[in-house]
Amino acid sequence: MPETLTNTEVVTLTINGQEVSARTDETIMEVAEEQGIRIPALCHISGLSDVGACRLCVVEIQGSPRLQPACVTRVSEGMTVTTHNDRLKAHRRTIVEMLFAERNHVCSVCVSNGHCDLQNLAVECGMQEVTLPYLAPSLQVDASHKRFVMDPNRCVMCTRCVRVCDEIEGAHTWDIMGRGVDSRVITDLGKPWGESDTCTSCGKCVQVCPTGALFEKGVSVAEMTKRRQFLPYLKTMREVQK
Amino acid sequence: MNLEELESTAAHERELCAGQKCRLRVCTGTGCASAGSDRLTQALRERAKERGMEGEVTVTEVGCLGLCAEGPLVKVDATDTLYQNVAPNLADNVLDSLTGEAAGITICNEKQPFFARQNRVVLENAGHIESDRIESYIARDGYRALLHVLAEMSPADVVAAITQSGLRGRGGAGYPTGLKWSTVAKANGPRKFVVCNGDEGDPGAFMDRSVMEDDPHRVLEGMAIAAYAVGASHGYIYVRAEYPRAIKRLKTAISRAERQGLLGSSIAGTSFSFSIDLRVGAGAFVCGEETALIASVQGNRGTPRPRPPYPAMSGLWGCPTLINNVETLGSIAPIIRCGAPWYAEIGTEKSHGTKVFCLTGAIKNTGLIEVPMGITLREIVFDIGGGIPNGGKFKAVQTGGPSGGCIPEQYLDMPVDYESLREVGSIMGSGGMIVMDETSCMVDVARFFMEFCMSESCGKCIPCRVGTAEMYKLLTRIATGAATMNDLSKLEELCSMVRETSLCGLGQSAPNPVVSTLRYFRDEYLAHVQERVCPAGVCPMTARKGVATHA
Amino acid sequence: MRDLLPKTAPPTADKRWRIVDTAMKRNGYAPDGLIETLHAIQETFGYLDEPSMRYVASSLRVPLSKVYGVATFYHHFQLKPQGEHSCVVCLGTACYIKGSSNLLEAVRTRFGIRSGETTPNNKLSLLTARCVGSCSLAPVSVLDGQTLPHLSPEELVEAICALDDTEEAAQ
Amino acid sequence: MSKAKVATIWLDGCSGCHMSFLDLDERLIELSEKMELVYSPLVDFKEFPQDVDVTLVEGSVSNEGDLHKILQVRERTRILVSLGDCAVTGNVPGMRNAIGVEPLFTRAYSQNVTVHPQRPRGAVPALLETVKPVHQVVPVDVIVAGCPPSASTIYYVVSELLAGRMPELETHTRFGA
Repeated sequence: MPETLTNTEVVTLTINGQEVSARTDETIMEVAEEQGIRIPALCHISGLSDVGACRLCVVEIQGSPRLQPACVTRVSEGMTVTTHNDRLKAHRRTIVEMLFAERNHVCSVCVSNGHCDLQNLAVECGMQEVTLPYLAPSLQVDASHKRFVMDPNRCVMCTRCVRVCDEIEGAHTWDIMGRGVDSRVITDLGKPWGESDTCTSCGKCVQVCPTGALFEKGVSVAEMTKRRQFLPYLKTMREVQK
Repeated sequence: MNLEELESTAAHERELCAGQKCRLRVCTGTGCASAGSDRLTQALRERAKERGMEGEVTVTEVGCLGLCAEGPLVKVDATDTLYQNVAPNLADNVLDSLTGEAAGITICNEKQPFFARQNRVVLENAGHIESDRIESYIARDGYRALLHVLAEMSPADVVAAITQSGLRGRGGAGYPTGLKWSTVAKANGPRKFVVCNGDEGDPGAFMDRSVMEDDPHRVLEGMAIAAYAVGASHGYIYVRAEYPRAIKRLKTAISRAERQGLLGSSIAGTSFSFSIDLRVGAGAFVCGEETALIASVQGNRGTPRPRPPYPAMSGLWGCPTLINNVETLGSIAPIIRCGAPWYAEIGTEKSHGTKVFCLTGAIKNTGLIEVPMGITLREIVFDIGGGIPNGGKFKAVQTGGPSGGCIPEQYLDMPVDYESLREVGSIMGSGGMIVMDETSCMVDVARFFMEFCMSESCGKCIPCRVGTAEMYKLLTRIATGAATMNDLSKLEELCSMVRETSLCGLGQSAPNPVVSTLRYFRDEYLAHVQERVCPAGVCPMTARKGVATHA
Repeated sequence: MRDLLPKTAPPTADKRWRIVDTAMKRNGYAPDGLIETLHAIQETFGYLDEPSMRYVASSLRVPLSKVYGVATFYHHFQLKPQGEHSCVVCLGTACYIKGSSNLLEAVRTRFGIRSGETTPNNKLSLLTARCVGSCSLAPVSVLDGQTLPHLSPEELVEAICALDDTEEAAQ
Repeated sequence: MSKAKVATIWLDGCSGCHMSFLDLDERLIELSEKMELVYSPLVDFKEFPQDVDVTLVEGSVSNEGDLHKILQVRERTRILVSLGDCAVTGNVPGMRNAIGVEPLFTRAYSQNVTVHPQRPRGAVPALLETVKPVHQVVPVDVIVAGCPPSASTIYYVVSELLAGRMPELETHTRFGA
């Protein structure tokens, strides 16, 4: 979003039947959070830019024919938002299901088992079984980096790693290659991570990764926990500087 | 160039044409070019020279004459005759016909409905002008609208005229053009841009290609008028790399127009300046989506972003940006020249003007047609198109490409306009119209489009990235006889889910071909699933019998 | 400002790099000229290899991963050298319903290559297009830039064989 | 009141779910007052009986034998329970799906074998092209995720079913843990 939205005003809107006031530079997601309403999300992580890609946070806005992602939609006067109902629940459930069908997620042998955003989302969205055909792509684990491992089988293409590397670390080692269901996260020219000229080994990508796709070497099943404290800290610091 | 100079150029060019004793116009549109019209032109010139007719006969290469099915086409102005199927070895026969009887070549009946039922506005110059010569365009009132606008109209007048004409976006969704222009005109920004979307990616459609190749100046003029109306000083034309000839001709056209002072700084001596850059796409259908197009013009991966903010408020480099497709911009000059009321007269109550369609598939007269909105599908298919060849039976007509749907026989008498098409589950789209007979299997057609959407999905949002792949997998099960009724209901579930949750238009409309075929040809799906039979005999039905797959 | 930064030298002494440099210069060495520059490289050298992508990245000051991301996003860009001859089979709707998949199959049977592949002797590359805009001539293929209309599988194979030496490609 | 007929079967899995079932310990005695175990790898019955009320299925459908079994079991069971991640998702056995049967055989029986490399034939059921969760082969009534599901989860599921209620597990179980 351009920084031209400086004239913020306070507006009143309705979320799930409850009237709340908020500033026009806030997103539906932020306002809902303040109200203690949790909207499921995957690509959204506080402290990084939002891309509105995972579609888990889509909400109904009265008068709008389309569902809108709560993470990038700003509030406006008189808006009436529904964040949870049967239709949204069904959609969210299918989205999580799609992720499980897309790659080879085997929770029981995953380093992030028990500490995984995707696993938690499955519980939160009531996704108990995958009814869609598994796509079962053949994907190679990249363990060439001296400290970290990248397992594309667990990747959900949320691009958190790409954004943290670009926006916070400033290295832009990660990006996306290919397109559609064949797209993958890559480092530099799609070469093994360990050969990267640009990676600073800062590990931020590993910490923001929602699943066991990026993890530290030496951890075993269920041992990888992510430390994300630095993101809210950086976000606050930036706001102070502004 | 001011109006006076423009008129003198036009007069000079018309004189030049009138001075030519015998003008042969050879169609070099895609269809005819592939059928050998380039070699025909060469042969005509060589033979004319050898026969000493050099001074009398002028062979000019022009854009699409329309009836691609019968190419190469040659129009002889002196005798007002159109010849069809003129193979290069028939050059002598054409030259013979100038002095005597036409023997050995077939005259194309220009009174037939294919020509008579059309109403050419955007394509008015195709087949008449030489696209590489700006004079040729000027002689047919080219750039007159631009100079008129600059001299007589305020930007607000122009927006008002376009609004009054009722023109709607010809790229697909049919958003009112005047409304879009006025939004950009009102938007605040340090700079504004006009972008011409020439990323015609629908498989089975080549209207924009034809306009860009045959009449490139029309697009430039439309862009300049748009820029004046919204207050932009720079524009981009985004053309797909698959159209090398369009790229070449647009490049030539831009430099010619700049040299004549019809583009660049201080156009026609006014304070209005407008320059155009060409950007070549690189093979991504999704770049037809506005925000993806913007990303691509800026040198990025062509992935869309959520809207709002709309490009009209925040587009290229965050500036207000007007994006219109080729055909929309191609309609601007005639609207200004002939007046908005004239244009608004054509068509139906909500869909005004004409629409170019690319008529292909199981139909006799394949080719490019321009018809008034509101014409019925039956008129297009059976009168203009000449019906199904080889005694075949009409089954469906597919409009709107991968975002559209298949329309069955029962709706043939429906008027072709934005609303009616939407009502029956299809869309106008960019104008592809593919006729299918009984030899086409609707499951196979749906699977074809899903494969297209799957491989053209950018991969950013989950519903489109995974949903298209899953739907394709389910359709493949159906097409190979491996599906259960469960798969069919799963497919329907996915259709509505992907439609409702996808980020951009590609995903939101990807289920359309499946939904429309399920709606009108459900029995074909059932035959595949329950009886393991493909009624049209297209699908392979290779699955192992007796293996139960429940989900 | 950009002009003050040190310029990177082209990967090789090949004079043709000037064409690429011109393309970058035309866009003022701005990062948004990336796609145009990649076009220039592909037109000049036939495909995009690693040294050329590195060169573009450092000249335009675009991250390496972004260059690779863009190069692989667009189907037009090739990261491997192409064969001497190219055969593009159109898979547009009009071509598809008139049997263009049989054309692909015929080329695969005869020359042993699938879409995106090149014969081991580098004679022939097989590609597919989403629509070459010649729908009225369906099914079509583009052989070395020439559009062949109303093709049967046999005619296509014959046309390919008629190109010099591709016969060996089948062996 | 007659006891409910309960069966358990073991398809492609590690038997961990059955171990977890045994972890019910003394609660098994309590359950056995309401149910009779009519077929299970834990007891010695050869033929899967008709009219079973509840069958707990461990493991995924991996080979022709599994396929044959699950079709028969479904036919003879009123309430079919997918027990554990292998049955629910394919889990570890499903990891071969990304590889394909042929390369898998080559790796397992040729490349990794130094003495007398040979393919198994005949004696064991042929592998299916892909490993499938049970519900992708036959309809399943209750899904119990977990690797393995805890003893108390199994206790809850079985006792609810014996009481004539459908267990509500939506937010109680998860894959993996």
